[in-house]
Amino acid sequence: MVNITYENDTVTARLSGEIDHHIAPAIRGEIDAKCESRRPKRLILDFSGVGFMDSSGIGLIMGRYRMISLLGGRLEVVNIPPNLKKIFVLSGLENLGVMK
Amino acid sequence: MVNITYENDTVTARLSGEIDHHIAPAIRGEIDAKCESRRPKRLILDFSGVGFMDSSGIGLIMGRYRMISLLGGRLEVVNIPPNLKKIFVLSGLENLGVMK
Amino acid sequence: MNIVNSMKLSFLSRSANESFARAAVAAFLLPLDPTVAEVADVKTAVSEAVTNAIVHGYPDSFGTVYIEMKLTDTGKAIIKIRDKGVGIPDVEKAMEPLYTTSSDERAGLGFAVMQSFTDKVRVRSAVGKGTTVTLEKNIIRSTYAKR
Amino acid sequence: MNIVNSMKLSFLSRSANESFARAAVAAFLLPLDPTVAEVADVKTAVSEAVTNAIVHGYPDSFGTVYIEMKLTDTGKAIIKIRDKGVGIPDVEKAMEPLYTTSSDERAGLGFAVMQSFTDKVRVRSAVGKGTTVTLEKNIIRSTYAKR
Ligand SMILES: Nc1ncnc2c1ncn2[C@@H]1O[C@H](COP(=O)(O)OP(=O)(O)O)[C@@H](O)[C@H]1O
Ligand SMILES: Nc1ncnc2c1ncn2[C@@H]1O[C@H](COP(=O)(O)OP(=O)(O)O)[C@@H](O)[C@H]1O
Repeated sequence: MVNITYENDTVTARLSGEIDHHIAPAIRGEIDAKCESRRPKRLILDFSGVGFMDSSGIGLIMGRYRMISLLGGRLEVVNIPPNLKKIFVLSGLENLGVMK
Repeated sequence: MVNITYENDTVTARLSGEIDHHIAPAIRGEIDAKCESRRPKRLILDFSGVGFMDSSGIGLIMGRYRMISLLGGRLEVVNIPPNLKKIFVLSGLENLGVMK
Repeated sequence: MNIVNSMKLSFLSRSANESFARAAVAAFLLPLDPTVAEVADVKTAVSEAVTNAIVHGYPDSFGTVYIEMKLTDTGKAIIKIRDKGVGIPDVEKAMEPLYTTSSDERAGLGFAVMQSFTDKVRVRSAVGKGTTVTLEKNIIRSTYAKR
Repeated sequence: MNIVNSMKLSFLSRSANESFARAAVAAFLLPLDPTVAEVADVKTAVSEAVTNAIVHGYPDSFGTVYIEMKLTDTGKAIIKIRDKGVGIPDVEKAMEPLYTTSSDERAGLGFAVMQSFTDKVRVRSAVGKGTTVTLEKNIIRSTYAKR
Protein backbone atom coordinates (compact mmCIF):
# COMPACT_ATOMS: atom_id res chain seq x y z
CA MET A 1 0.00 0.00 0.00
CA VAL A 2 2.50 2.63 1.16
CA ASN A 3 5.94 2.54 2.69
CA ILE A 4 7.28 5.89 3.95
CA THR A 5 10.84 6.91 4.72
CA TYR A 6 12.54 10.19 5.64
CA GLU A 7 16.10 11.18 4.76
CA ASN A 8 17.91 14.38 3.66
CA ASP A 9 14.91 16.67 4.05
CA THR A 10 12.94 14.30 1.83
CA VAL A 11 9.90 12.16 2.58
CA THR A 12 9.65 9.26 0.13
CA ALA A 13 6.37 7.37 -0.16
CA ARG A 14 6.60 4.11 -2.09
CA LEU A 15 3.11 3.16 -3.23
CA SER A 16 2.14 -0.38 -4.18
CA GLY A 17 -0.84 -2.51 -5.14
CA GLU A 18 -4.10 -1.07 -6.42
CA ILE A 19 -4.91 2.58 -5.73
CA ASP A 20 -8.62 3.32 -5.65
CA HIS A 21 -11.14 5.31 -3.62
CA HIS A 22 -11.22 2.58 -0.95
CA ILE A 23 -7.53 2.66 -0.19
CA ALA A 24 -6.66 6.29 -0.95
CA PRO A 25 -7.71 7.79 2.43
CA ALA A 26 -5.35 5.49 4.36
CA ILE A 27 -2.43 6.34 2.08
CA ARG A 28 -3.24 10.05 2.33
CA GLY A 29 -3.36 9.84 6.12
CA GLU A 30 0.05 8.22 6.43
CA ILE A 31 1.78 10.58 4.02
CA ASP A 32 0.26 13.71 5.54
CA ALA A 33 1.13 12.65 9.09
CA LYS A 34 4.76 12.11 8.12
CA CYS A 35 5.01 15.41 6.25
CA GLU A 36 3.40 17.36 9.07
CA SER A 37 5.86 15.97 11.61
CA ARG A 38 8.99 16.16 9.40
CA ARG A 39 8.23 19.28 7.32
CA PRO A 40 10.38 18.03 4.42
CA LYS A 41 11.62 20.20 1.54
CA ARG A 42 10.64 17.44 -0.85
CA LEU A 43 7.92 14.79 -1.03
CA ILE A 44 8.59 11.97 -3.49
CA LEU A 45 5.72 9.71 -4.55
CA ASP A 46 7.19 6.55 -6.06
CA PHE A 47 4.67 4.65 -8.22
CA SER A 48 6.93 1.76 -9.28
CA GLY A 49 4.92 -0.82 -7.30
CA VAL A 50 1.48 0.29 -8.41
CA GLY A 51 -0.38 -2.21 -10.60
CA PHE A 52 -3.68 -0.39 -10.91
CA MET A 53 -4.89 3.15 -10.37
CA ASP A 54 -8.09 5.01 -11.17
CA SER A 55 -8.82 8.74 -10.89
CA SER A 56 -8.76 8.43 -7.09
CA GLY A 57 -4.99 8.22 -7.51
CA ILE A 58 -5.01 11.49 -9.44
CA GLY A 59 -7.01 13.09 -6.62
CA LEU A 60 -4.47 11.73 -4.17
CA ILE A 61 -1.57 13.32 -6.06
CA MET A 62 -3.35 16.67 -6.47
CA GLY A 63 -4.14 16.69 -2.76
CA ARG A 64 -0.53 15.95 -1.79
CA TYR A 65 0.63 18.71 -4.16
CA ARG A 66 -1.56 21.17 -2.26
CA MET A 67 -0.56 19.82 1.15
CA ILE A 68 3.21 19.94 0.56
CA SER A 69 3.00 23.36 -1.10
CA LEU A 70 1.26 24.72 2.00
CA LEU A 71 4.11 23.28 4.09
CA GLY A 72 6.62 25.04 1.83
CA GLY A 73 7.96 21.91 0.14
CA ARG A 74 7.68 20.55 -3.38
CA LEU A 75 6.32 17.37 -4.91
CA GLU A 76 7.99 14.86 -7.22
CA VAL A 77 6.17 11.93 -8.82
CA VAL A 78 8.56 9.22 -10.02
CA ASN A 79 8.66 5.76 -11.60
CA ILE A 80 5.27 5.71 -13.28
CA PRO A 81 4.79 2.22 -14.76
CA PRO A 82 4.00 2.09 -18.51
CA ASN A 83 0.47 0.81 -17.90
CA LEU A 84 -0.41 3.93 -15.86
CA LYS A 85 0.90 6.41 -18.46
CA LYS A 86 -2.54 6.73 -20.02
CA ILE A 87 -4.30 8.01 -16.91
CA PHE A 88 -1.43 10.36 -16.05
CA VAL A 89 -1.58 11.90 -19.50
CA LEU A 90 -5.34 12.30 -19.27
CA SER A 91 -5.04 13.94 -15.85
CA GLY A 92 -2.99 16.87 -17.07
CA LEU A 93 -0.62 16.33 -14.13
CA GLU A 94 2.25 16.77 -16.56
CA ASN A 95 1.50 20.50 -16.59
CA LEU A 96 2.21 20.81 -12.86
CA GLY A 97 5.86 19.98 -13.47
CA VAL A 98 5.90 17.33 -10.75
CA MET A 99 6.48 14.28 -12.94
CA LYS A 100 10.09 13.20 -13.21
CA MET B 1 -2.96 -25.82 -20.98
CA VAL B 2 -1.04 -28.84 -22.25
CA ASN B 3 2.26 -29.34 -24.04
CA ILE B 4 2.90 -32.85 -25.35
CA THR B 5 6.20 -34.47 -26.38
CA TYR B 6 7.24 -38.00 -27.40
CA GLU B 7 10.64 -39.58 -26.77
CA ASN B 8 11.98 -43.03 -25.78
CA ASP B 9 8.61 -44.80 -25.92
CA THR B 10 7.24 -42.12 -23.59
CA VAL B 11 4.55 -39.50 -24.12
CA THR B 12 4.98 -36.61 -21.69
CA ALA B 13 2.07 -34.18 -21.19
CA ARG B 14 2.99 -31.01 -19.31
CA LEU B 15 -0.20 -29.47 -17.93
CA SER B 16 -0.49 -25.84 -16.95
CA GLY B 17 -2.98 -23.23 -15.79
CA GLU B 18 -6.34 -24.11 -14.25
CA ILE B 19 -7.80 -27.57 -14.84
CA ASP B 20 -11.57 -27.68 -14.65
CA HIS B 21 -14.53 -29.20 -16.47
CA HIS B 22 -14.35 -26.49 -19.15
CA ILE B 23 -10.79 -27.18 -20.17
CA ALA B 24 -10.50 -30.93 -19.45
CA PRO B 25 -12.02 -32.22 -22.74
CA ALA B 26 -9.47 -30.34 -24.86
CA ILE B 27 -6.57 -31.68 -22.77
CA ARG B 28 -8.01 -35.21 -22.94
CA GLY B 29 -8.37 -34.96 -26.72
CA GLU B 30 -4.76 -33.94 -27.28
CA ILE B 31 -3.28 -36.56 -24.97
CA ASP B 32 -5.42 -39.39 -26.35
CA ALA B 33 -4.66 -38.50 -29.97
CA LYS B 34 -0.91 -38.58 -29.27
CA CYS B 35 -1.10 -41.87 -27.38
CA GLU B 36 -3.20 -43.54 -30.07
CA SER B 37 -0.75 -42.58 -32.80
CA ARG B 38 2.47 -43.30 -30.81
CA ARG B 39 1.34 -46.25 -28.68
CA PRO B 40 3.89 -45.38 -25.94
CA LYS B 41 4.96 -47.72 -23.13
CA ARG B 42 4.64 -44.85 -20.71
CA LEU B 43 2.41 -41.77 -20.35
CA ILE B 44 3.74 -39.09 -17.97
CA LEU B 45 1.37 -36.39 -16.73
CA ASP B 46 3.46 -33.52 -15.37
CA PHE B 47 1.47 -31.22 -13.06
CA SER B 48 4.25 -28.76 -12.20
CA GLY B 49 2.55 -25.87 -14.06
CA VAL B 50 -0.94 -26.39 -12.66
CA GLY B 51 -2.19 -23.63 -10.37
CA PHE B 52 -5.72 -24.87 -9.80
CA MET B 53 -7.54 -28.15 -10.21
CA ASP B 54 -10.93 -29.45 -9.16
CA SER B 55 -12.29 -33.01 -9.37
CA SER B 56 -12.46 -32.69 -13.15
CA GLY B 57 -8.69 -33.13 -13.01
CA ILE B 58 -9.12 -36.35 -11.05
CA GLY B 59 -11.56 -37.58 -13.69
CA LEU B 60 -9.01 -36.66 -16.35
CA ILE B 61 -6.29 -38.73 -14.65
CA MET B 62 -8.57 -41.73 -14.06
CA GLY B 63 -9.64 -41.61 -17.71
CA ARG B 64 -6.03 -41.49 -18.95
CA TYR B 65 -5.19 -44.41 -16.64
CA ARG B 66 -7.88 -46.48 -18.36
CA MET B 67 -6.92 -45.30 -21.85
CA ILE B 68 -3.20 -46.05 -21.53
CA SER B 69 -3.86 -49.39 -19.82
CA LEU B 70 -6.03 -50.44 -22.78
CA LEU B 71 -3.14 -49.50 -25.08
CA GLY B 72 -0.80 -51.66 -23.02
CA GLY B 73 1.16 -48.78 -21.44
CA ARG B 74 1.38 -47.40 -17.93
CA LEU B 75 0.70 -44.04 -16.33
CA GLU B 76 2.95 -41.86 -14.18
CA VAL B 77 1.76 -38.66 -12.47
CA VAL B 78 4.65 -36.38 -11.49
CA ASN B 79 5.46 -32.99 -9.95
CA ILE B 80 2.25 -32.38 -8.03
CA PRO B 81 2.46 -28.86 -6.56
CA PRO B 82 1.97 -28.61 -2.77
CA ASN B 83 -1.31 -26.76 -3.14
CA LEU B 84 -2.84 -29.68 -5.08
CA LYS B 85 -1.79 -32.35 -2.57
CA LYS B 86 -5.10 -32.11 -0.73
CA ILE B 87 -7.28 -33.06 -3.69
CA PHE B 88 -4.93 -35.85 -4.76
CA VAL B 89 -5.06 -37.36 -1.26
CA LEU B 90 -8.86 -37.13 -1.23
CA SER B 91 -9.09 -38.78 -4.64
CA GLY B 92 -7.48 -42.01 -3.53
CA LEU B 93 -5.27 -41.88 -6.64
CA GLU B 94 -2.34 -42.80 -4.43
CA ASN B 95 -3.69 -46.34 -4.31
CA LEU B 96 -3.33 -46.76 -8.07
CA GLY B 97 0.44 -46.57 -7.74
CA VAL B 98 0.73 -43.95 -10.47
CA MET B 99 1.98 -41.03 -8.37
CA LYS B 100 5.75 -40.58 -8.36
CA MET C 1 -22.76 -12.77 14.14
CA ASN C 2 -23.62 -10.00 11.69
CA ILE C 3 -23.44 -9.91 7.90
CA VAL C 4 -20.84 -7.28 6.96
CA ASN C 5 -20.87 -7.68 3.20
CA SER C 6 -22.94 -9.48 0.59
CA MET C 7 -23.18 -9.96 -3.15
CA LYS C 8 -25.27 -11.76 -5.73
CA LEU C 9 -24.11 -13.09 -9.04
CA SER C 10 -25.88 -14.85 -11.88
CA PHE C 11 -24.61 -16.09 -15.22
CA LEU C 12 -25.35 -18.41 -18.12
CA SER C 13 -24.58 -22.09 -17.58
CA ARG C 14 -21.67 -22.02 -20.02
CA SER C 15 -18.63 -24.00 -18.91
CA ALA C 16 -16.44 -20.95 -19.62
CA ASN C 17 -18.11 -19.35 -16.59
CA GLU C 18 -16.70 -21.90 -14.14
CA SER C 19 -13.44 -19.98 -13.93
CA PHE C 20 -15.32 -16.67 -13.80
CA ALA C 21 -17.38 -17.86 -10.81
CA ARG C 22 -14.27 -19.02 -8.94
CA ALA C 23 -12.48 -15.73 -9.60
CA ALA C 24 -15.46 -13.62 -8.50
CA VAL C 25 -15.95 -15.57 -5.28
CA ALA C 26 -12.24 -15.42 -4.50
CA ALA C 27 -12.17 -11.65 -5.07
CA PHE C 28 -15.15 -11.15 -2.76
CA LEU C 29 -13.45 -13.22 -0.06
CA LEU C 30 -10.30 -11.08 0.06
CA PRO C 31 -11.44 -8.56 2.71
CA LEU C 32 -11.59 -11.48 5.18
CA ASP C 33 -7.81 -11.69 4.73
CA PRO C 34 -7.78 -15.43 3.91
CA THR C 35 -4.62 -17.49 3.53
CA VAL C 36 -3.66 -18.71 0.07
CA ALA C 37 -4.78 -22.20 1.10
CA GLU C 38 -8.16 -20.94 2.27
CA VAL C 39 -8.74 -19.15 -1.03
CA ALA C 40 -7.80 -22.33 -2.90
CA ASP C 41 -10.22 -24.38 -0.77
CA VAL C 42 -13.11 -22.03 -1.46
CA LYS C 43 -12.31 -21.80 -5.18
CA THR C 44 -12.20 -25.58 -5.47
CA ALA C 45 -15.48 -26.14 -3.61
CA VAL C 46 -17.24 -23.42 -5.61
CA SER C 47 -15.87 -24.85 -8.85
CA GLU C 48 -17.45 -28.22 -7.96
CA ALA C 49 -20.85 -26.76 -7.13
CA VAL C 50 -20.93 -24.49 -10.19
CA THR C 51 -19.80 -27.31 -12.48
CA ASN C 52 -22.57 -29.53 -11.07
CA ALA C 53 -25.16 -26.84 -11.77
CA ILE C 54 -23.91 -26.51 -15.35
CA VAL C 55 -23.37 -30.22 -16.09
CA HIS C 56 -26.07 -31.94 -14.05
CA GLY C 57 -28.57 -29.15 -13.32
CA TYR C 58 -28.94 -28.09 -16.95
CA PRO C 59 -27.86 -31.21 -18.91
CA ASP C 60 -29.57 -30.44 -22.21
CA SER C 61 -29.98 -26.67 -22.25
CA PHE C 62 -28.56 -23.38 -21.04
CA GLY C 63 -29.98 -22.04 -17.81
CA THR C 64 -28.94 -19.50 -15.22
CA VAL C 65 -26.65 -20.23 -12.28
CA TYR C 66 -27.10 -18.07 -9.17
CA ILE C 67 -24.51 -17.37 -6.49
CA GLU C 68 -25.19 -15.52 -3.26
CA MET C 69 -22.33 -14.77 -0.92
CA LYS C 70 -22.27 -13.28 2.55
CA LEU C 71 -19.40 -12.43 4.89
CA THR C 72 -19.88 -12.20 8.65
CA ASP C 73 -18.03 -10.18 11.26
CA THR C 74 -16.87 -13.47 12.77
CA GLY C 75 -14.95 -14.29 9.58
CA LYS C 76 -17.38 -16.76 8.05
CA ALA C 77 -18.10 -16.89 4.33
CA ILE C 78 -21.50 -18.30 3.36
CA ILE C 79 -21.85 -19.16 -0.32
CA LYS C 80 -25.06 -20.35 -1.95
CA ILE C 81 -24.90 -21.89 -5.44
CA ARG C 82 -28.30 -22.41 -7.02
CA ASP C 83 -29.76 -23.72 -10.28
CA LYS C 84 -33.33 -24.03 -11.49
CA GLY C 85 -32.53 -27.28 -13.27
CA VAL C 86 -33.58 -30.91 -13.07
CA GLY C 87 -32.98 -31.40 -9.33
CA ILE C 88 -31.61 -34.44 -7.48
CA PRO C 89 -33.96 -37.37 -6.74
CA ASP C 90 -31.87 -38.80 -3.88
CA VAL C 91 -29.53 -36.27 -2.29
CA GLU C 92 -28.03 -38.69 0.22
CA LYS C 93 -27.03 -41.09 -2.52
CA ALA C 94 -25.76 -38.26 -4.74
CA MET C 95 -23.43 -37.16 -1.97
CA GLU C 96 -21.72 -40.54 -1.62
CA PRO C 97 -18.10 -40.41 -2.81
CA LEU C 98 -17.57 -41.85 -6.31
CA TYR C 99 -21.29 -41.77 -7.08
CA THR C 100 -21.96 -40.17 -10.45
CA THR C 101 -24.77 -40.30 -12.98
CA SER C 102 -22.52 -38.95 -15.69
CA SER C 103 -21.25 -41.00 -18.61
CA ASP C 104 -18.64 -38.34 -19.15
CA GLU C 105 -15.33 -38.47 -17.23
CA ARG C 106 -16.75 -37.19 -13.94
CA ALA C 107 -15.03 -38.68 -10.90
CA GLY C 108 -18.07 -38.59 -8.63
CA LEU C 109 -16.03 -36.59 -6.13
CA GLY C 110 -17.71 -33.19 -6.36
CA PHE C 111 -19.61 -33.38 -3.08
CA ALA C 112 -16.68 -35.10 -1.35
CA VAL C 113 -14.44 -32.18 -2.32
CA MET C 114 -17.00 -29.62 -1.14
CA GLN C 115 -17.23 -31.40 2.20
CA SER C 116 -13.54 -31.74 2.73
CA PHE C 117 -12.64 -28.21 1.52
CA THR C 118 -15.24 -26.26 3.50
CA ASP C 119 -16.63 -26.39 7.04
CA LYS C 120 -20.26 -27.09 6.17
CA VAL C 121 -22.22 -28.22 3.11
CA ARG C 122 -26.00 -28.18 2.88
CA VAL C 123 -27.93 -29.40 -0.18
CA ARG C 124 -31.58 -28.71 -0.90
CA SER C 125 -33.05 -30.07 -4.07
CA ALA C 126 -36.42 -30.78 -5.66
CA VAL C 127 -36.84 -32.78 -8.85
CA GLY C 128 -37.88 -30.50 -11.70
CA LYS C 129 -37.28 -27.39 -9.61
CA GLY C 130 -33.56 -27.24 -9.03
CA THR C 131 -30.80 -27.48 -6.48
CA THR C 132 -29.25 -25.17 -3.88
CA VAL C 133 -25.87 -25.94 -2.37
CA THR C 134 -24.79 -23.85 0.62
CA LEU C 135 -21.13 -23.83 1.58
CA GLU C 136 -19.70 -22.32 4.76
CA LYS C 137 -16.04 -21.59 5.31
CA ASN C 138 -14.51 -20.06 8.42
CA ILE C 139 -11.57 -17.82 7.60
CA ILE C 140 -9.38 -18.25 10.62
CA ARG C 141 -7.31 -15.09 10.89
CA SER C 142 -10.11 -12.90 9.58
CA THR C 143 -9.80 -9.18 10.26
CA TYR C 144 -13.01 -7.91 8.70
CA ALA C 145 -14.43 -6.94 12.08
CA LYS C 146 -11.39 -4.76 12.71
CA ARG C 147 -11.68 -2.75 9.49
CA MET D 1 -24.25 -9.28 -33.46
CA ASN D 2 -25.37 -11.88 -30.94
CA ILE D 3 -24.94 -12.04 -27.18
CA VAL D 4 -22.75 -15.07 -26.42
CA ASN D 5 -22.44 -14.70 -22.66
CA SER D 6 -23.96 -12.60 -19.91
CA MET D 7 -23.85 -12.10 -16.17
CA LYS D 8 -25.42 -10.01 -13.44
CA LEU D 9 -23.80 -8.92 -10.24
CA SER D 10 -25.03 -6.90 -7.29
CA PHE D 11 -23.34 -5.92 -4.06
CA LEU D 12 -23.46 -3.54 -1.12
CA SER D 13 -22.13 -0.03 -1.74
CA ARG D 14 -19.09 -0.60 0.46
CA SER D 15 -15.86 0.84 -0.87
CA ALA D 16 -14.16 -2.53 -0.32
CA ASN D 17 -16.30 -3.80 -3.20
CA GLU D 18 -14.66 -1.50 -5.75
CA SER D 19 -11.78 -3.94 -6.19
CA PHE D 20 -14.21 -6.88 -6.17
CA ALA D 21 -16.25 -5.34 -9.00
CA ARG D 22 -13.14 -4.71 -11.11
CA ALA D 23 -11.88 -8.24 -10.58
CA ALA D 24 -15.24 -9.83 -11.43
CA VAL D 25 -15.64 -7.79 -14.61
CA ALA D 26 -12.06 -8.56 -15.67
CA ALA D 27 -12.60 -12.28 -15.09
CA PHE D 28 -15.77 -12.27 -17.17
CA LEU D 29 -13.96 -10.48 -19.99
CA LEU D 30 -11.23 -13.12 -20.35
CA PRO D 31 -12.98 -15.41 -22.89
CA LEU D 32 -12.83 -12.48 -25.36
CA ASP D 33 -9.04 -12.90 -25.20
CA PRO D 34 -8.32 -9.23 -24.39
CA THR D 35 -4.84 -7.73 -24.26
CA VAL D 36 -3.44 -6.72 -20.88
CA ALA D 37 -4.02 -3.08 -21.84
CA GLU D 38 -7.66 -3.74 -22.76
CA VAL D 39 -8.28 -5.44 -19.41
CA ALA D 40 -6.67 -2.48 -17.63
CA ASP D 41 -8.86 -0.03 -19.58
CA VAL D 42 -12.05 -1.86 -18.66
CA LYS D 43 -11.03 -2.27 -15.01
CA THR D 44 -10.27 1.44 -14.75
CA ALA D 45 -13.53 2.55 -16.36
CA VAL D 46 -15.57 0.14 -14.21
CA SER D 47 -13.75 1.32 -11.11
CA GLU D 48 -14.79 4.91 -11.88
CA ALA D 49 -18.45 4.04 -12.45
CA VAL D 50 -18.68 1.79 -9.38
CA THR D 51 -16.92 4.36 -7.19
CA ASN D 52 -19.37 7.02 -8.41
CA ALA D 53 -22.33 4.80 -7.52
CA ILE D 54 -20.90 4.23 -4.04
CA VAL D 55 -19.69 7.79 -3.36
CA HIS D 56 -22.20 9.96 -5.19
CA GLY D 57 -25.17 7.64 -5.72
CA TYR D 58 -25.45 6.63 -2.08
CA PRO D 59 -23.74 9.50 -0.21
CA ASP D 60 -25.31 9.00 3.21
CA SER D 61 -26.34 5.36 3.30
CA PHE D 62 -25.57 1.89 1.99
CA GLY D 63 -27.43 0.83 -1.11
CA THR D 64 -27.03 -1.84 -3.76
CA VAL D 65 -24.86 -1.47 -6.86
CA TYR D 66 -25.90 -3.51 -9.92
CA ILE D 67 -23.68 -4.61 -12.78
CA GLU D 68 -24.89 -6.29 -15.94
CA MET D 69 -22.36 -7.49 -18.47
CA LYS D 70 -22.82 -8.95 -21.94
CA LEU D 71 -20.31 -10.23 -24.48
CA THR D 72 -21.11 -10.36 -28.19
CA ASP D 73 -19.81 -12.64 -30.93
CA THR D 74 -18.24 -9.58 -32.54
CA GLY D 75 -15.98 -9.11 -29.51
CA LYS D 76 -17.83 -6.28 -27.82
CA ALA D 77 -18.25 -6.06 -24.05
CA ILE D 78 -21.29 -4.10 -22.84
CA ILE D 79 -21.20 -3.23 -19.13
CA LYS D 80 -24.04 -1.54 -17.28
CA ILE D 81 -23.38 -0.07 -13.82
CA ARG D 82 -26.53 1.00 -12.00
CA ASP D 83 -27.48 2.50 -8.65
CA LYS D 84 -30.86 3.40 -7.17
CA GLY D 85 -29.40 6.43 -5.47
CA VAL D 86 -29.84 10.19 -5.61
CA GLY D 87 -29.43 10.62 -9.38
CA ILE D 88 -27.71 13.40 -11.34
CA PRO D 89 -29.60 16.69 -11.91
CA ASP D 90 -27.51 17.77 -14.94
CA VAL D 91 -25.75 14.89 -16.69
CA GLU D 92 -24.06 17.07 -19.29
CA LYS D 93 -22.45 19.23 -16.65
CA ALA D 94 -21.52 16.21 -14.51
CA MET D 95 -19.61 14.77 -17.45
CA GLU D 96 -17.40 17.82 -17.93
CA PRO D 97 -13.78 17.09 -17.02
CA LEU D 98 -12.76 18.38 -13.56
CA TYR D 99 -16.38 18.92 -12.52
CA THR D 100 -17.05 17.42 -9.11
CA THR D 101 -19.62 17.99 -6.38
CA SER D 102 -17.43 16.25 -3.85
CA SER D 103 -15.62 18.05 -1.03
CA ASP D 104 -13.44 14.96 -0.68
CA GLU D 105 -10.31 14.54 -2.83
CA ARG D 106 -12.16 13.56 -6.01
CA ALA D 107 -10.43 14.78 -9.17
CA GLY D 108 -13.62 15.23 -11.21
CA LEU D 109 -12.12 12.93 -13.84
CA GLY D 110 -14.33 9.85 -13.49
CA PHE D 111 -16.41 10.40 -16.61
CA ALA D 112 -13.37 11.62 -18.55
CA VAL D 113 -11.58 8.35 -17.74
CA MET D 114 -14.62 6.26 -18.72
CA GLN D 115 -14.80 8.10 -22.04
CA SER D 116 -11.15 7.81 -22.85
CA PHE D 117 -10.77 4.17 -21.70
CA THR D 118 -13.81 2.70 -23.46
CA ASP D 119 -15.42 3.08 -26.89
CA LYS D 120 -18.80 4.38 -25.76
CA VAL D 121 -20.31 5.80 -22.57
CA ARG D 122 -24.03 6.38 -22.05
CA VAL D 123 -25.49 7.89 -18.88
CA ARG D 124 -29.14 7.79 -17.88
CA SER D 125 -30.13 9.36 -14.62
CA ALA D 126 -33.20 10.60 -12.79
CA VAL D 127 -33.05 12.62 -9.58
CA GLY D 128 -34.24 10.52 -6.66
CA LYS D 129 -34.32 7.37 -8.79
CA GLY D 130 -30.73 6.59 -9.62
CA THR D 131 -28.15 6.42 -12.37
CA THR D 132 -27.22 3.91 -15.06
CA VAL D 133 -23.87 4.12 -16.84
CA THR D 134 -23.39 1.90 -19.88
CA LEU D 135 -19.86 1.27 -21.10
CA GLU D 136 -18.94 -0.43 -24.37
CA LYS D 137 -15.51 -1.75 -25.21
CA ASN D 138 -14.49 -3.50 -28.41
CA ILE D 139 -11.92 -6.21 -27.81
CA ILE D 140 -9.93 -6.12 -30.99
CA ARG D 141 -8.46 -9.58 -31.43
CA SER D 142 -11.48 -11.29 -29.89
CA THR D 143 -11.83 -15.00 -30.59
CA TYR D 144 -15.08 -15.73 -28.77
CA ALA D 145 -16.91 -16.38 -32.03
CA LYS D 146 -14.35 -19.01 -32.96
CA ARG D 147 -14.68 -21.03 -29.76
N1 LIG E 1 -26.92 -29.26 -9.35
C1 LIG E 1 -27.25 -30.57 -9.59
N2 LIG E 1 -28.36 -30.86 -10.30
C2 LIG E 1 -28.70 -32.15 -10.55
N3 LIG E 1 -27.97 -33.21 -10.14
C3 LIG E 1 -26.84 -32.99 -9.43
C4 LIG E 1 -26.42 -31.65 -9.13
N4 LIG E 1 -25.28 -31.73 -8.41
C5 LIG E 1 -25.01 -33.04 -8.29
N5 LIG E 1 -25.93 -33.81 -8.89
C6 LIG E 1 -25.97 -35.29 -8.94
O1 LIG E 1 -25.10 -35.81 -7.94
C7 LIG E 1 -24.12 -36.66 -8.52
C8 LIG E 1 -22.84 -36.60 -7.74
O2 LIG E 1 -22.26 -35.32 -7.84
P1 LIG E 1 -20.70 -35.11 -7.57
O3 LIG E 1 -20.34 -35.74 -6.27
O4 LIG E 1 -20.40 -33.67 -7.73
O5 LIG E 1 -19.99 -35.97 -8.71
P2 LIG E 1 -19.88 -35.69 -10.30
O6 LIG E 1 -20.20 -34.27 -10.61
O7 LIG E 1 -18.46 -36.04 -10.61
O8 LIG E 1 -20.88 -36.63 -10.94
C9 LIG E 1 -24.04 -36.21 -9.96
O9 LIG E 1 -23.52 -37.22 -10.81
C10 LIG E 1 -25.48 -35.86 -10.26
O10 LIG E 1 -26.24 -37.00 -10.54
N1 LIG F 1 -23.84 7.51 -9.81
C1 LIG F 1 -23.93 8.83 -9.54
N2 LIG F 1 -24.92 9.32 -8.75
C2 LIG F 1 -25.02 10.64 -8.49
N3 LIG F 1 -24.15 11.58 -8.96
C3 LIG F 1 -23.14 11.16 -9.74
C4 LIG F 1 -22.97 9.78 -10.07
N4 LIG F 1 -21.89 9.68 -10.87
C5 LIG F 1 -21.41 10.93 -11.03
N5 LIG F 1 -22.14 11.83 -10.35
C6 LIG F 1 -21.93 13.32 -10.31
O1 LIG F 1 -21.06 13.67 -11.37
C7 LIG F 1 -19.91 14.36 -10.86
C8 LIG F 1 -18.70 14.09 -11.73
O2 LIG F 1 -18.34 12.72 -11.68
P1 LIG F 1 -16.87 12.27 -12.05
O3 LIG F 1 -16.50 12.83 -13.39
O4 LIG F 1 -16.80 10.79 -11.92
O5 LIG F 1 -15.95 12.97 -10.97
P2 LIG F 1 -15.76 12.68 -9.40
O6 LIG F 1 -16.29 11.32 -9.06
O7 LIG F 1 -14.29 12.79 -9.20
O8 LIG F 1 -16.53 13.76 -8.69
C9 LIG F 1 -19.80 13.87 -9.44
O9 LIG F 1 -19.07 14.77 -8.62
C10 LIG F 1 -21.26 13.76 -9.02
O10 LIG F 1 -21.80 15.03 -8.69
